[in-house]
Amino acid sequence: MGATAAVAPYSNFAYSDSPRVLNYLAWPGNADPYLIAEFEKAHNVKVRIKEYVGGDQMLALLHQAPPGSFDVVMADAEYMHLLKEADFLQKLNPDDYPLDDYWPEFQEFPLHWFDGDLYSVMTDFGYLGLSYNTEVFRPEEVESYDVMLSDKAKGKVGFFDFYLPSMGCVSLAAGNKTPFDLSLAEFDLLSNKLMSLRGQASGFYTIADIFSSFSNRQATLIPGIGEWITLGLRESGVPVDTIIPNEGGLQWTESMSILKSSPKQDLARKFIQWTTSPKGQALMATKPDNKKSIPSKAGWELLNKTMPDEAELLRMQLNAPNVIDEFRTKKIAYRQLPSNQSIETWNDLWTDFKSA
Amino acid sequence: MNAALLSLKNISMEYSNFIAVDDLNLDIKKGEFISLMGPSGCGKSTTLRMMAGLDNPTSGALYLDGESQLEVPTEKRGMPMVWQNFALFPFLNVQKNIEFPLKMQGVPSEARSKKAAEWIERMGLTEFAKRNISQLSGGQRQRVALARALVTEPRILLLDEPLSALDSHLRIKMQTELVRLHKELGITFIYVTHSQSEAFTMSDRVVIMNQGKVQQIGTPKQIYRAPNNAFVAEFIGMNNLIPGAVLRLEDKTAEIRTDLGIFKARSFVGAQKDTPSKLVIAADCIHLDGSGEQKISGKISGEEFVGSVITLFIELKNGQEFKVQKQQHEVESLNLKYGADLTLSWNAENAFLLAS
Amino acid sequence: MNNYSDNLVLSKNISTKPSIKVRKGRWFPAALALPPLLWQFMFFVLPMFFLLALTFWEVKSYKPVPAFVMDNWIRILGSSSFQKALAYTIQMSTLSSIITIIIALPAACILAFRINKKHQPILIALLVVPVFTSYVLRTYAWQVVLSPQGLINWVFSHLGVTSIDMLGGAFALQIGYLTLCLPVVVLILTFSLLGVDRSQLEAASNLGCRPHQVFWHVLLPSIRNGILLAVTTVFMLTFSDYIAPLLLSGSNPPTLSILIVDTIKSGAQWPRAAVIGIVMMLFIGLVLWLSQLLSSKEKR
Amino acid sequence: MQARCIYFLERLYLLIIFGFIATPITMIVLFSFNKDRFPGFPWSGFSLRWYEAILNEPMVIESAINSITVGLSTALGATIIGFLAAYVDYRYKFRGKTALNLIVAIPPAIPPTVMGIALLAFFARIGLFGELKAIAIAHIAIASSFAMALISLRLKELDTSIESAAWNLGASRLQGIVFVILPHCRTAILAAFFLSFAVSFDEFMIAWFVGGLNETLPVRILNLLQGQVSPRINAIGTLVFALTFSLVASTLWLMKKKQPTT
Repeated sequence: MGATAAVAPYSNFAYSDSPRVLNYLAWPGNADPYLIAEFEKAHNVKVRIKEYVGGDQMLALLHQAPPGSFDVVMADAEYMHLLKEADFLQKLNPDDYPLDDYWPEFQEFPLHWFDGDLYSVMTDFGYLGLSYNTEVFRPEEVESYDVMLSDKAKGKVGFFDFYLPSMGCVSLAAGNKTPFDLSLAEFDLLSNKLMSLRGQASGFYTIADIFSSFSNRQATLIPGIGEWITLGLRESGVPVDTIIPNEGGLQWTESMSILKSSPKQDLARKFIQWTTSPKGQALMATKPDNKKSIPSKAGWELLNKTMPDEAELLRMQLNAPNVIDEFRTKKIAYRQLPSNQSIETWNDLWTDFKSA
Repeated sequence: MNAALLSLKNISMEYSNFIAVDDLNLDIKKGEFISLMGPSGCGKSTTLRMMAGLDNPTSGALYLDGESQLEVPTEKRGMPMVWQNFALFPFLNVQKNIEFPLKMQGVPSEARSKKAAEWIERMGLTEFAKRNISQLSGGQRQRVALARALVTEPRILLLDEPLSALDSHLRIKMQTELVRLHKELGITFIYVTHSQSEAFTMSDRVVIMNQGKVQQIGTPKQIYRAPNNAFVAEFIGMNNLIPGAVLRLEDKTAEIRTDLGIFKARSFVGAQKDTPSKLVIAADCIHLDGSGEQKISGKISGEEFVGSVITLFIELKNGQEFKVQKQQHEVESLNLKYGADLTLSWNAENAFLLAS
Repeated sequence: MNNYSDNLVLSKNISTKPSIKVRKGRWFPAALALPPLLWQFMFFVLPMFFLLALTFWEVKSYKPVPAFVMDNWIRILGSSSFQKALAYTIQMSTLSSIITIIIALPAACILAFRINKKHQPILIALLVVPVFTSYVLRTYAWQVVLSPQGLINWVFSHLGVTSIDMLGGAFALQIGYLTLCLPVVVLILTFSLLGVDRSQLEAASNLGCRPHQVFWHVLLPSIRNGILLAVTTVFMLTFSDYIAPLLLSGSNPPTLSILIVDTIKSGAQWPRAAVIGIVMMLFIGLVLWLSQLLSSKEKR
Repeated sequence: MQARCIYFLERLYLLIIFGFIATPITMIVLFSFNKDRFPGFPWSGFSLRWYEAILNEPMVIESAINSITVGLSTALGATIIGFLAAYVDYRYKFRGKTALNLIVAIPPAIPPTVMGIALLAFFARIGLFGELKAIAIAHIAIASSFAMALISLRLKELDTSIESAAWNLGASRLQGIVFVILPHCRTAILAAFFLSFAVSFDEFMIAWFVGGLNETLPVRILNLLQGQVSPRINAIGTLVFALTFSLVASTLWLMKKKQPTT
């Protein structure tokens, strides 16, 4: 076969069931060499990522792939209970992970425990609010989500094409205090609010498109995203910022779990240990195009010691107002799955909104 | 079983909508030069292809030396063919073309090139041995095609209108060469042509075909002087036919009544009184000096020169056209003019009757 | 009568005549035909039937499971987002077919008739190359040109013209579709123009046709099949395209391809996506059938 | 004067058309050497950092190798399938021939999204999902159509009597193919090989659906485009353009090279 010549170098990369490969299901960019090079070198393994956008896609991938295809999954905390329900997750031993290094608020994160057993470890978190172009809007203009309906925002409101954060923020904007726990009437409020925004929309974007549409001013206002996008853009000189409007914001958290079917439990554990170690956490926080807040206090300390500039930018300084203070004071709701309606109902509304 | 080398028994070739060859019987003797002749579509090429095994008859049998051939695939029949368009392999040079059949037989390369070299020399192609086919003239291609077919020293050579792609002077030259080759090799040549002159000058025997049926088999002289039927008489061209009815019938002579008058002729087997018939007079048996015993008059309507032979077209009183073939010098001396009245005459022994 | 091809067609006749044995070796053509037949059956025909079957399946815990329910058909055909996407996609594809032909036809005429024969192959090659260079990237690159801070608006700002929004929406989508189709269509039309017998055009002029009459009454009718091929190609390509709506119009509003992928992304609704897929294929089939109907049957 | 004006307008029109076609490619190449992370005007300076970056990105390199593996397998498979289909079509008549021609010719007309879903669902059932093999198999089913078209075109130029002559001179059916048909079609076969490779190398939708963890280069590009903004994409793009350009150019050159005809 003519292909054999090409297969030879390919074998260096090994197949997915090779013990030297860790199969990792995560949001895009989480296998950036910046994050994993050291781990790969230390354990002489290769981390191979399958990227997904949105928790539903992640669920579908897990359900459809043959068991053993993935070793570690990184997902938003609210999806963990769906994974647990479907019996995908391996029970974890809390002693294996440096949870004591974490800020007290995150040591016993409720979405990770089921009947007193730990199934996931938080790796990073952030807030979702309203991101805006600072040359177009002044901070006082964007104190309420209502700015999205202003004339200035016409055709300039970008939407992250993932129903959960986007609809969560709109739900807050519609005045729902518990944005995901909605009565029928409250869901109607959300629906009406959403449809009223349709004419203002510039498009429905994947993550990269959010970066580019923000930087090329295709969109000047985007709800449902946060500093993890605007910080990186600001560093590159794009005039954008994120605010938590008066109606409130959302907190997202990302967590890692080991899949029950993984044949490489040991390696998977080591990978989570690396990611939650101070070094791993500091790297996680400072990744060039996706800045995140980290739950490990030890990580903060290391960050402040080694990269003080970054720590300031990320507002993760220990002796100054920081993101943990915001968590304590701001009206922040956890991002959750809809509790009274089915995911399908929300998804359908999102699809209707897009095509309206 | 007779001594025929190749024997066709009741061969038919039917397509869904017409019959290409209809119940054909033919015995070909060893070493003879036999031509299949007829108008296009008469089935002569199909017959040749069936001999070669390129087409399979729908019924009938084919014997070579008494052995049935129909189960033998074309490549095993050993009856190479010279094609109308030569069918030389354009991607091989002259020598490789000639070596091709030897290569198929598994002859080792040295023996192959030796054998090919002999034929290259014999055909006068020495300086072209390494040339591409596209660089050869028509005559050279013809010789390569012959060499390629003969290099395996077959017992039978099939030729499918091999001269029709050449211009006229080359055609006559090649005719001589073919006859010489046939004499030298002493093998059987089966030659398909629509050209009467080719068939009649080269062949020992000629087979006239029409609409899939054999019309006549015989030596050129037999066919020329005694056509079996009106089709043959008309097809071989230089005959004049006058339709009429048999008036009187004797042992050796007969009389026919036509609208041009009553004529005497040789009688024919199976003729009956008062039946429709045709009087046939060969064009070169007609005198212009009135010396023949049978006479008819007409006007000169046209003339045609081929070499030293001239054909005059004479319009008779009833509008029918008569052909008269003469040597040029004979005609010149008569000082003829278009439209001039002329008396044609012939002797009764040169006229004969054919059933309509 | 010169049936040069092998006589498989006659095998039926042969078998009815007991006196003749069929020549051995008929396994050979079968052996040749079998690999393409089997491969395309296994990996094209069968999956397509499977797709049809899939439309009747159910999704349970993000996984399609065999069933026989009409629910997917009812849900999709009745959903307003599907109807809107279908209408929008048809509208955009039709528009694109018209725009592409109008832009490509003059270019093809110039290429076929007005260009030095020496330069012709080079220009044609320049059209072929982009057809096979990453369409995803070529589409993505238009962002850089069309965005509010892109090339065009940058030039505008130097000319003192206020910037205009070009990205997002139908204009950008049509630019993307043109990127996809223009080279192909110019190629198709150029080749069909090159196939027109020049003496026909000369005869028309000779008989008193003015140039525009030659164009309308002789040239256009003689490349009718080429134009039909071009139109169906554009329709097919744009109707199925996922990239231009994703990268250039921000899925605003979604086309059928976007809808299919969304349907799978949200809740792994494979059966419903399959329904959309079947509908898409029906439409493409319809367009192919129509063009077959309209094409002139006479052979050149 | 008027003629010159028309001449000028024609050239201008062609220039605009070719300019339109060349614009995206130019942009990609231009910005692959740009210093800045976000593409914008004016250009911010020359840099090779994005090329260095992709050399250090194992997923890009791996996906490129995957693409080449899949591409070569596709090229080989599609050329064989396409050749056989073209030859059978050229040489034989039989019932069901139209059906065979159709199932080879149609796949490229099916929307890739739909084809992707159908194949994914099907492959998952027969246990082929998520393998490089699956991508190659699907690509062969599509690229055979192009391979068959190219080879058929060339076969049409071959006088049918040439192969008959070979049989008549003692060549078996197989020898006829090996010694007559293949030499006659060699450039078309090579062109079909390159073309199939190019088709596979540029296909992303089906590869995305059926590849699972195995990404080909276009899938990686699509994922990069959806996940991050990085001029690495431009650098990858420039390299991909260079490769496909040389592939297509050599195919065209091969097709153009005059072959002896009868």
